[in-house]
Amino acid sequence: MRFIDEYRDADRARALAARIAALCEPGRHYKFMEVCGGHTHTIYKHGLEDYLPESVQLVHGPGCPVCVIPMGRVDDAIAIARHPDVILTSFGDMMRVPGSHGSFLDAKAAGADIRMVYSPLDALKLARRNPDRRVVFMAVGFETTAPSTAVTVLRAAAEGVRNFSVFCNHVTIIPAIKAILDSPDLRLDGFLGPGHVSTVIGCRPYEFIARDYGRPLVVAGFEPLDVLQAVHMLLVQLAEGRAEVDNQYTRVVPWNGNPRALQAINQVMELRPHFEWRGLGFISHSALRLRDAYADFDAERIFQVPGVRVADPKSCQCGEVLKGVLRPWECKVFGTACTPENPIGTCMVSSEGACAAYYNFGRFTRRRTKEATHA
Amino acid sequence: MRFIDEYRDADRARALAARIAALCEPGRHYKFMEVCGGHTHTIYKHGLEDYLPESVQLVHGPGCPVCVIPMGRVDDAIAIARHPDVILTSFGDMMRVPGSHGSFLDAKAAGADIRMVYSPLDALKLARRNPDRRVVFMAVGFETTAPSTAVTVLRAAAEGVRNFSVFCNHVTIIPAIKAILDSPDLRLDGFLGPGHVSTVIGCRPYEFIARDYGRPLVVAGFEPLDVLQAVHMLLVQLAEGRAEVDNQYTRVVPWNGNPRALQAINQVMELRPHFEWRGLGFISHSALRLRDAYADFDAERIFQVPGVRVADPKSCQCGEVLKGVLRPWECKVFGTACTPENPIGTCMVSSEGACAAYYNFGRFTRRRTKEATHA
Amino acid sequence: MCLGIPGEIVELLPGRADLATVEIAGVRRAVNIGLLGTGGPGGVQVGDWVLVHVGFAMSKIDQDEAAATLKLLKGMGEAYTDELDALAGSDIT
Amino acid sequence: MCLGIPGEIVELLPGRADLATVEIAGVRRAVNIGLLGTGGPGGVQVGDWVLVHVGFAMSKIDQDEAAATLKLLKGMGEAYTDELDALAGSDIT
Amino acid sequence: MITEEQVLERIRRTRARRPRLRDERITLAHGAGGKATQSLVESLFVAAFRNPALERLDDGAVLDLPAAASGTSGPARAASGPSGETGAACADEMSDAASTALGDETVLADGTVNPAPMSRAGEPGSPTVFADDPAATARMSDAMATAGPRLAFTTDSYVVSPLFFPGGDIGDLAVNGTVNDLAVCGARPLYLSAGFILEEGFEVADLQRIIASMAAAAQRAGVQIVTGDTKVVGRGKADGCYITTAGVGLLDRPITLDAATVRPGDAVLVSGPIGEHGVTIMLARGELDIEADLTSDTAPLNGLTEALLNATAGVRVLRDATRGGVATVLNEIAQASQTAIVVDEAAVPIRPVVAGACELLGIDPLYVACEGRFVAIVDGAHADKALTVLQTHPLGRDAAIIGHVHDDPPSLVLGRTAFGGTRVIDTLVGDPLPRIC
Amino acid sequence: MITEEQVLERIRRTRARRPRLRDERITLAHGAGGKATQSLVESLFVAAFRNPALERLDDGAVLDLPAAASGTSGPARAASGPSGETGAACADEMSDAASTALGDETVLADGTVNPAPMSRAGEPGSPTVFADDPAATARMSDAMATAGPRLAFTTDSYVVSPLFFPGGDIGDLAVNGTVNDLAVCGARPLYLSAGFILEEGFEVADLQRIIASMAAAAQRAGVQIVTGDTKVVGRGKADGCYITTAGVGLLDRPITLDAATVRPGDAVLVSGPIGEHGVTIMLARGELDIEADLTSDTAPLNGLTEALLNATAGVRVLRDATRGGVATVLNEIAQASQTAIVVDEAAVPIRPVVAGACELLGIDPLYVACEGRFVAIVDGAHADKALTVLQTHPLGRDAAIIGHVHDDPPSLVLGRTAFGGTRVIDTLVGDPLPRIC
Ligand code: SF4
Ligand code: SF4
Ligand SMILES: [Mg+2]
Ligand SMILES: [Mg+2]
Ligand SMILES: [Mg+2]
Ligand SMILES: [Mg+2]
Ligand SMILES: [Mg+2]
Ligand SMILES: [Mg+2]
Ligand SMILES: [Mg+2]
Ligand SMILES: [Mg+2]
Ligand SMILES: [Mg+2]
Ligand SMILES: [Mg+2]
Repeated sequence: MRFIDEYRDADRARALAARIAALCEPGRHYKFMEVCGGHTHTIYKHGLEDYLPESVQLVHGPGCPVCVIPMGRVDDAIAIARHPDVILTSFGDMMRVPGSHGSFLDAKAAGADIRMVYSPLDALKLARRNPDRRVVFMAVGFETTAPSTAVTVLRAAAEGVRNFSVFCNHVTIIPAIKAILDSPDLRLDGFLGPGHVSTVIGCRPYEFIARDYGRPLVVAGFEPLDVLQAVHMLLVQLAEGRAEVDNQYTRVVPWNGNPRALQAINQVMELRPHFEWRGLGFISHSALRLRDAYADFDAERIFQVPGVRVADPKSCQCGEVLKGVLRPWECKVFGTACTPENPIGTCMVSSEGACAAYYNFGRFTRRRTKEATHA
Repeated sequence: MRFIDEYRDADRARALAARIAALCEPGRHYKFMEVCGGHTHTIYKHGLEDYLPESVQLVHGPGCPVCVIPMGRVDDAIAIARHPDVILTSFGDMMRVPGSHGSFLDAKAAGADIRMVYSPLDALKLARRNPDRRVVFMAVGFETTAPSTAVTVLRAAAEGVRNFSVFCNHVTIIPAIKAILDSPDLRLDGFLGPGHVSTVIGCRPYEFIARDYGRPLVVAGFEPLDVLQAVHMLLVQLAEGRAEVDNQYTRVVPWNGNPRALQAINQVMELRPHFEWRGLGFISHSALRLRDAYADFDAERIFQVPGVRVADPKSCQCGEVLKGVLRPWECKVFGTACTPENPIGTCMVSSEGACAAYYNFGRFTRRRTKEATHA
Repeated sequence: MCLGIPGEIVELLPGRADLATVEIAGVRRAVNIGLLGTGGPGGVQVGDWVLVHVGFAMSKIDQDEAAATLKLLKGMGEAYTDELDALAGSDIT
Repeated sequence: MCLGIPGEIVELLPGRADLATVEIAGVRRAVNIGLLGTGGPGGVQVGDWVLVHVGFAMSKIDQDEAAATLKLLKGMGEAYTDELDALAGSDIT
Repeated sequence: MITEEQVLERIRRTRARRPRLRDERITLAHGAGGKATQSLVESLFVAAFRNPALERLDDGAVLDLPAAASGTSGPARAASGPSGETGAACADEMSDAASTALGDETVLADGTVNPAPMSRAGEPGSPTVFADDPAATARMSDAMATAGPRLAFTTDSYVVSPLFFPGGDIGDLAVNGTVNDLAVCGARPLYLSAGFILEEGFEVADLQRIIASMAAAAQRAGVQIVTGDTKVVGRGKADGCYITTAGVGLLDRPITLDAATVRPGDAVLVSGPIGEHGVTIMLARGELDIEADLTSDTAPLNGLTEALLNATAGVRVLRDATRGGVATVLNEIAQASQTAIVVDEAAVPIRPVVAGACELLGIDPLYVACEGRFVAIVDGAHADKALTVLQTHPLGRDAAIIGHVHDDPPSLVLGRTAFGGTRVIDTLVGDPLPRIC
Repeated sequence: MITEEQVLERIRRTRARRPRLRDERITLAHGAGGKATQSLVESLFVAAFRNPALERLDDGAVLDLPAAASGTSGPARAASGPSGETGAACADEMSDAASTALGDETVLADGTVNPAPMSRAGEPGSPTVFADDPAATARMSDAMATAGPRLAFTTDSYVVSPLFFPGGDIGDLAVNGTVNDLAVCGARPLYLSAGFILEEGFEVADLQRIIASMAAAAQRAGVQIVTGDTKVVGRGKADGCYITTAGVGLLDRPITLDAATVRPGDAVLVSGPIGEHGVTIMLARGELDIEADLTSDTAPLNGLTEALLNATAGVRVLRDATRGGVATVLNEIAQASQTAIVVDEAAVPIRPVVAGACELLGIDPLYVACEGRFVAIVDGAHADKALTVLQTHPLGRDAAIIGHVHDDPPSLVLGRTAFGGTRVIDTLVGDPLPRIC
């Protein structure tokens, strides 16, 4: 596939790997956080760590939109779905995320009408086709996804579709990165910036990271060569003593992002004063809600969701994993009590969640798998 | 079973048969009409004709409530059932009665929600349990059944059940008998009166038959000995030159009927100016409808049924069979194009219909079956 | 449709004046007895037999009349047997 | 969730300014292009490649930049091969 | 003017025609086991799949396997596609089939798809012989000396509602029903498969109960459930749980159970009181508000059929009287054998409570399903012996001779009523009943 | 602090435990063919029905029948109830089972219910021998000279939505799927049963189309549909039409297909491009508004397996890659054989349009169902021969060697990615897909 296969080439990967190895100072350990779960997925799916020297460690960040949804919001969504006339729609990733009394899949089995959609526009279409039902779209995602929700609400408003609403859980990436940077227990040497979020917000919003925290950030694409190249670019900056925002993913990410997308978000949504992130607690100005002008499309107001805060399970260490403090396998329940088939934490659900990605794809160390496959 | 088994005793039947045979004048042919389909059913189900001499012929009358429903009313009921929020309820017998575009069973297969009930009270219960649906009871039947519909409407009114209504097709037996008596093409020697209708109306309403038409009528029970005895009683009257109303079924039928039942009918229903009977055409004052006071429970008004008159299929001779002019097997399509599995006419549907009863149970002549079973 | 079947009233349902449990060969159903009532000559009580039609008791079964009908039928049967015997005893056959 | 995939615009849907058909390896879907538009520098037309996310075109793929990145990577590979050759040609191994 | 006799002849001819399906849509009647089911099966299934085993429309198919040990390890003729002739139902075409299985021909419809079908299995081989078996009758060696083993193979889907009912549940029903279809073929049931279609949201505890019932029923019947499958469909796309079982049994006795062999003078037996299962289900639904002390008759009949077949060689045919009841089974037999079956209605064992419920609801117990009763047609000379054997067995205690076979009127079932009259007892039309199996 | 190695060991132990069912209700995941299905099957079905044939959880059960012609016509041990041992899956316990079938013991669990089980069938008899077959290998005569025929028996329920899709419909799926389960047992499919569950209102014309497909598929596969059943459920209690087929096949070649025999050095083959069926179904639903020129791969594989088994004795095990896809099949094999299977992802044949749809939807083609592809594990020395044979057959034109078997890490499947990295390929979790079969 064009713009995909070229960036999965093993020969180029080997060359880049040699460059990377050459750039690493002996004895020095490098810790880079890939902010975005998409990168985490790529890293394990393609076995990318096989190309990295032991001294380069990729740390998984909070950029998995499903992983950061707190239990209370899942419970709220299920409470909405329990209305007999409601069809709750959501992306497939959400279906198995545990709430305090089970996931969407469990609620569906218990009688709620919950359906997967590929696009928020499909939810709107469902509303048009079922005029006697109320269709609620469970909106999750960072700035990549928020514009599509915003455009859908605008469409619904323009068409006067009265039985469509959005349960808005969109979050913003910058406050999360800032929370990580401010956390005392983590030392990072640089960031892989989220490629697709950046198509919307561009590269400028990251500048504070270089400026205020002295850390380089390279916006990276999602094919394995993209990630390797971005690592290389980070190492070059470090080698040269620089800390700047750079863009590896120039074919997709314009430096200034997508002004129409930003405008759509801004028209329909506003920042919440604060929002709870799973494992990270409340972060101010870190999430979006619908503006008063679109109150008719705001499921949160229509259904008066209870909004109860639910404590995470005691054994859950997702917060530490999301902050990059713990590596997935260091969580006490990883792979035993918490598995993709019976997840305790959110990170074990989405294929972008660090625990799921590591469990599903990466569960064997580089050394062991190298023995097995290169023998 | 008490009050049943005693009246199915073969020894007593033989004795009665001998008496009946003895009463028949040689060379004379006796033609009695059993007005009620229940009798028709009994006659064939128990092989009662085996006990009757060839000279006594039982002619089937119009007293099968399902058989007399015209196609247009079936179509109307299906039109009601097509409303997505309607549950149409009806007795099992109605399910296969052909309308002009299929039966209830076909409409159900095509998506209508049509359910069998044992009692109109069960339909009311269904309405209580499904407050978001409109439950319509397809009421059919003679005076035996009309009181139960009336009581059910009174209950619904008393309880304020707003989503229950009745599509009233109740008919009255006397005008039908009168239509038979007035029809030029039939010579009858007497009538077996409908036992269960008479529990409600009593025996007096038949007196005009004896008085004005000079024909005896004996109200008869539904066990085979009841019918045989009633035949005997008719023959005795004829032998003695009498034409009176007599009651064989004294254990169940009071001479004056059931005043509470009559009162219930009268409170809720009134006579229609005229009503179409399948095969018999319009007969005035032959059917009941809800009074204005109960308009809220009248499906005919709520749903504004089209009320189109539909001509019977050309091949259908149900009218002749209902009037006793044709014996079932004399209909051109009997047993070939018209069978219980693919009925053309209504008489082939209900187990009280003359054609169905004859086809299902009586299809072989007395002589042939006697050869087969007594050999 | 006009199907009626005799059943015995085994219980008047407490708190529901118009409902009774009727038993037919071991089969029980709640039946509406409002068309008969529980007082007066037509009224029913436990032990009475009634004719049940579409969930309603339509008529109280008069057990004396039932017995009388059966007796009459029996009488005919015996008379018939007597006649047969007489016939058999004659010289004609 | 942040899954985006490159596809080629093969048709602008007539009468729907914000809809286009995008093809990815023979797979076609209608995609909302309202966030890019059809005019101006960011606007798209048939033959353009876009990044598709949850049914929306989020970004036009800059084919020159893509080529440049690949060229850079290729250069690194060749340089790497040269180095390897050089290494192989040296006496050290 | 046409006479009644002429009309009857016209009807006879109409009935003799293969039933034609005229419906545009499936209705509940098509699943009730009566005339609508027959027309569906004959017009669609038999017409399309056409092969001798299927065309018999018996409880199960009787199949000849190639004699594996003989070395002629090619597929039976069955493998030659739908036009093959090996399959024969309930053994009637056994000798044909046996010689086919012995033949060297290994016709494969599509040589490209199935090349060299037997190149490794070794050929030729010596036909198996019965030399060491002096006790074998001539008929037996005819049938068995030359053939591979005969199997009975059957399937039924179970969609009963409610899933749990007095005396059983869908689980033991699904085991017993398939065991019984094998048993009435004269086979020894050995192995069952079970396919589950579960509705999203179905309670695992209920599934566990059902499975425990199946295990217990399998143990009771002496069969093993050796393979299975599970599918889950969305909410509202099923009714909790449907189960389809298939069964394989071994026909290791040299007998021929075939409705076509029934002849005048034979006796008609039922193995126990009828209609209990169907009435139990009807009442268990609760919709009729009728209560009665009644349990389903579901039971495995292979022990009882074994006992009967061991005791007498006079058994012509066995049928379990499920959907459509005894009446429908008897009609199938009368039609297959062109005989008249006359039922003495007073002799039909029916529990009073079943009779009472049927009176109340206006249905005829002869049409009500049993799940643990069979009808046996037995040579009149063996009838008393057969009855005694059945009555000795716990599941046949109330067995009875309920009628006899006559020659006229052909293909009809007549009832001699308790009242002393005579009536026709036709195949079930429509469906007075809820889903019973 | 715990090391990564220790964690992996902990996970290995957790995974080695029998999966436990924790759910209170059935969800769609239980029908998806992945881990939830496994835990349901193992916790409920296997636990309750327990017998060796079932416990293998193979595509079909392999069963030893008593050698009918030998005169020891008692039931196989299977008839002794769930504790019997005759059933063995895919032949691995064949010799055990064979001697059991030969033994004179005819243990019946319940003597009362099954009295005198063999009194008429004649005993004793001479065991069948292979005397005339000089070509038979020693292994072969071991296996076959002493036993009755071996059968494969399998079932699947089909609930695919939509019923009609590009390249097929539920009808040919139901035939091919069961034919394939028999074929991958190494059996020659002979007979099928078909149980229909129809929704009230289903169009007869659609049913007719489905039945015509079944007939055509049966003809193509050379099998006969010999018995069937039809149930109708009320509107809203099904989704038009569900079909459950069961199949009986003959195992007449003396081979042992068993996942447990897979060993390091073996090669992993697939018979064609993967994922076409699953993606076709997903798109056919129309909900995704995605269009692609793609048809289901549904096909009968018995011709292809015959060709392969005739050509080489090196086949260890065959599996059709249906629900759960190639990934799940490989995991089952890795676990049964305690080996590591390493897949060369670049070698896996995938049509571009399938790859494109999977990228767009974010799913992995290795988990997408095929209905006309199998995975074969073949002795490394025979791999090229096997590949050539497959590629010669029209249904195997695009067959490929996609990986090899290693010894470490045991019970795991690893992917060597096209990119040159390595990843774990675990069993399917959850269900990204609509009902596909
Ligand atoms: S293993 Fe489970 S609980 Fe632990 S961090 Fe990962 S997802 Fe959270
Ligand atoms: S045979 Fe059919 S059409 Fe003719 S009178 Fe009877 S019911 Fe009517
Ligand atoms: Mg059967
Ligand atoms: Mg069957
Ligand atoms: Mg059956
Ligand atoms: Mg399966
Ligand atoms: Mg349900
Ligand atoms: Mg399989
Ligand atoms: Mg299977
Ligand atoms: Mg399968
Ligand atoms: Mg069946
Ligand atoms: Mg439907």
